[in-house]
Amino acid sequence: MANKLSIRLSGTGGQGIILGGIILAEAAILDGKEVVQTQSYGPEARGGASKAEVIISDETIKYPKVTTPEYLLLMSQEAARIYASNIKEDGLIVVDNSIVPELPQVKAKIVKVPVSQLAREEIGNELTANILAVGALASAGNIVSLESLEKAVALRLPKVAELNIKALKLGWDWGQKRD
Amino acid sequence: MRKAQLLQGNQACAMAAIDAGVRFYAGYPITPSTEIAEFMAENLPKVGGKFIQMEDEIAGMAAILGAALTGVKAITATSGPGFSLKQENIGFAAMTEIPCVIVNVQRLGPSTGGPTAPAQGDVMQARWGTHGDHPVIALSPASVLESYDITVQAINFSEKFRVPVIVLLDEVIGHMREKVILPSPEELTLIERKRTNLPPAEYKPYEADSTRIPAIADFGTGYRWHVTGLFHDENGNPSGKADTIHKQATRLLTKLDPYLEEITLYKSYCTEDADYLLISFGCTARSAAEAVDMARSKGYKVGLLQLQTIWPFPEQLVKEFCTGKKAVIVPELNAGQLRGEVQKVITNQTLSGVNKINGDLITPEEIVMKIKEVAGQC
Amino acid sequence: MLIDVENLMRSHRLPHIWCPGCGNGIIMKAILEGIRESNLDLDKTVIVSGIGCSSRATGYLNFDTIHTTHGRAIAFATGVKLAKPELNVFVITGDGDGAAIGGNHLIHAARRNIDLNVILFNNNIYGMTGGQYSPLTPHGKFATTSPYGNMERSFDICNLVQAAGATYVARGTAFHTKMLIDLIKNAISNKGFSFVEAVTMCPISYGRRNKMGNAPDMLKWQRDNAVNVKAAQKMEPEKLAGKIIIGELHKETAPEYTELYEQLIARFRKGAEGDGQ
Amino acid sequence: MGEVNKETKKYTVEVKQQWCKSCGICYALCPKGVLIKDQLGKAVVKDPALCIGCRICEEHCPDYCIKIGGEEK
Repeated sequence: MANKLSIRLSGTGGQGIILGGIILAEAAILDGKEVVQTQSYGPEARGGASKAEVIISDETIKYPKVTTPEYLLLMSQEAARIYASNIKEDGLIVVDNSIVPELPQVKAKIVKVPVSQLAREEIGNELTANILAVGALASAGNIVSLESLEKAVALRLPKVAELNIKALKLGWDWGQKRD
Repeated sequence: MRKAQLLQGNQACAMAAIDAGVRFYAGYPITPSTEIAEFMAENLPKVGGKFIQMEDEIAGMAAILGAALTGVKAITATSGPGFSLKQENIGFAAMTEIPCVIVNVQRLGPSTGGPTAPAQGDVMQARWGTHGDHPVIALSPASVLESYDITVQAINFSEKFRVPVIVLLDEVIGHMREKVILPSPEELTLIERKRTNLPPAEYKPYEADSTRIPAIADFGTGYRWHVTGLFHDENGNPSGKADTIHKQATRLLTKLDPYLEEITLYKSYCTEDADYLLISFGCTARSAAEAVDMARSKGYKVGLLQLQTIWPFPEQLVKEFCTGKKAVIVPELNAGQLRGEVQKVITNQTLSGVNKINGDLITPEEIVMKIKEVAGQC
Repeated sequence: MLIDVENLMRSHRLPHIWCPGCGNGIIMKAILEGIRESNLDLDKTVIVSGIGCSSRATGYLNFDTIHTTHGRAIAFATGVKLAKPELNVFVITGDGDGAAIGGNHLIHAARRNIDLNVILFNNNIYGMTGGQYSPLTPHGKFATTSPYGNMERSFDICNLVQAAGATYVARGTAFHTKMLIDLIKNAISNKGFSFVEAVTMCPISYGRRNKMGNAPDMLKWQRDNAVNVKAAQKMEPEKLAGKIIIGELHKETAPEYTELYEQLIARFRKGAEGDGQ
Repeated sequence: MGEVNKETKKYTVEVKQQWCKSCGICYALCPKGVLIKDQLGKAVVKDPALCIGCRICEEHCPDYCIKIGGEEK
C-alpha cells in the first residue's frame, strides 16, 4: 500500500471542520492524488462533536473509512477526549492549544498551534480558524501542497478567498515550526 | 470527460439523472437521501425540468408516475421508511409498466432505525416490498463514480424495459465524497422508451411484440388510453378473466428474461486463481476488496465478485464464479439477505457470511478473519 | 348510445359496473357535459381517479385516464399537471378515497393552488367494499362498521378544502344536474385548484341500511333538502341542520403553482440568454 | 301513439332497455307518466305524446338509457 495517508479532523459543530476536510481533499485532487472524504452526520454534525476524515493515496482507495489515522486535528477539548488516543504511534497531532489546554499522553508527535487565537487576533475573524488549522496540519504533515490548498480555498470560498488564504498561509507557517 | 472533482455519492446520482435526461423529480426529504432532492430542487429548473416536494413519500412516488406518463423521465429518492411507504405505487408502476427510477439510500432498519447509520438491509424489500409477483430491477453502486454510472444505467433500463428500477445506494456511498472523473453528458449512451408509431385507432397500449415490451404513447398526444392497476387486457381495459390475467401476469414475469445478460452488471477482482470467493455489493464490497489485498499478502488466494445488479439476481453469473472455489463468503450489512440468494444457486461450496447490523461498517480485518477461519476448515 | 356525450365515453364498455340507482352515472355524465360545453381539447385532457366506486369512472371516459392507487389520484394528477401544464387535468374521487386515505393530498394540492379540477363523489359510504362508514358518513348513521350508529362526526369537506387554500369550491347534487354542470364548467374555467363536491347516492349500501328508500327516493331527498348557498346565507343556522348547501361556496384569485414554476424556468432561460451575449 | 295536441311541441322518447338496470328513477321522476315500468322494473314508454320535454328522466338516468328527441324550440 504505497503512500496512503489517513487524516481525521475533529472539533465542534459550527467550526467548519467538514469544510476543512473537503478543502483538504480537493487540494489532494489538485496534487493528482486519489481521495475519499467521509464525515459524521446527524445531530453530531449540528452541535457537539464534529468529525471529518480524509484518505489520500496514489492508488484507488478501497475501504473508505479511517480507523486509526496518521494525522489528527483536534479543535475542541471534547474532540481531544474522544479522539486523541486513537492515533498511529508515529502519527502527528495538530492541536488548537488556545482552546484545548489538556491532552492525554500519546506517543504521536504533537504540534501546538493557537489556531482560534491566531484567527481572531491575527486574521481578525475567528471563522477562518478551520482553514488556518488545515494549513497548519497540511504543512506539519507534508500532506498536500500549499499551492493546491490555495486553489481549493479559492474554489470553495470565492467570496472570502483573500482572508482565508491569509489564514491558510499563517497556519502553514506555524505548521513549519518545529519545537 | 469532465475535470477531476470531489463529489458526493448522492450528488453524483442526482447529476447522472439530469445528464441522462431526467426532467422531473418528486419526493419527500429523508436522511440519508436528502442531498439528492436538494440538488434536484436547485438544478432541474435550470434545464427546464420540474422539482416538487410532495406532502409525503407516497405522493412523491405517485407524482413521478403521473409525470412519466406524459413522456418525461422521472425519478424519486428516499430511504428505508420512505421506501416502505412507496411500495404500493412501485407495484402500480410494475403492473402498469411506467418507466421510473427510485433511489433508496439504505439506512439501518427496521423502522426509524438508524437514520445516519450505514446498512444494506433493503435487499429483499427491493425485490419483494410490494405485494404480488412482479418484475423489478435493482442496482447497487459501490463508489461515487458507480453512483453516477449506475444511475444512468437505471434510467436506461427503466426506459427500455418499462419497469421500476431501484438504485440501492447506501449511507456510506451516498454521503462520502470521492475523487471522480465523470463523463460529459454528450458521451453517455441514452435509451428512450419505445413510443408507438401506430395511429390512435389502431393502438393497443398493452400489446407486446416479440420484445415483450409494449410501445407507449405519451399522454396528451391523442391516444386517449387507460392506465389501471387492475389486471387488464391488451387494450388496457380491466379484466377479471383468468385467461386474461394469466396472459398479462406471464408476460410481466418473463419480460426481463431475454435481457438478463444485458441487465447483469458486476465487477470482479483477483478471482481467476482464487480458492476463496467473496461476493458483496455496495459499501461492503469496498471492505471486501481491501480484505482481498490483505488476505493475499498473507498468502490466501481470495477474489471478489462485486454485484452491481442485485435483482434480477444474477444466478448464472454467481454459479460461474463459484465454480471451482473451495468456499464462498458473503459480507453484507444485513443478517444474510444476499447470502440466501447465493445459497439457492451454489452446489457444493461451503457458504458463510460476514454480517453486521449495528450501524458500523464491516472492516476488512473482520473479513480477513472469516477467510482464515474458513480456510482452516477447508 | 343515447346521450350527447357519446364520443367522450368508451361506450363499448357500457353498461358500467355501478349498481342500479347509483348516482355516479349521473355525475359522470355531468362532468362530460361540463367538459363538452367548455370546449376543452379532448386530446389534451387527462382524468385521474383513485380506488372506490366513483374511481371506476376513468375506465369509461374516452381520454387519457389513470385509475391509480387508493387515495393517491391527486398526487398522480399533480405529477401529470406539473410535467405538462398545458394539459387539462381532472380528478375523480370519492368520500373515502378523497377525504380519508387521500385527505392529505387534497389539502396540499389545495394549498399549492395547482390547476386541477377535483370532483369528489360523496355517497356518504364506502360502496366498493360493501358499506363501511366514511369520514362523510353523518353521525348516527348505520354502516357495516358502525352497526350501532356512527359514533364519529363527519366533516364538511368543502370547508376543509377552502381553508386549505382552494380558489374554487362548490357543492352540487345528482338531482340538480344543470347546476352541477355549471359548477363543473366554472371549476374548469378557474385557473387554480378547483373542488366540486357532488352529492350522489348509494341506495344499496347506504340508503337501504339507513331507511332512505330507493334511488328515486334518495334523489327526491336531495331535491327537498338542498338549500342554495344564497338562500342559506339568510337562514338561521338551526334551520340548516341536516340540509345540503349547494352552489358556489368560495371563489378567489391566487397565483397558480405550475405557472409560478414556469416563471422560474423562464428566469433561468433568460439568464442563459443573457450569459450568451 | 296517442293523439298529439297541435298546440304543444312533439317529442320522441327512446329507451335502450339492454342498459336499463330497473332503478326506477325515470318513471318516478317523470311528471307526466310518459314512462312506466315493465314486469322486470325496466323503463318502457307508455305515451310519448304526453312528454313535455323536461328531460328530467334523461338527465337522471344513471345508465344513459333514455334519449328525448323531437322538435327543437
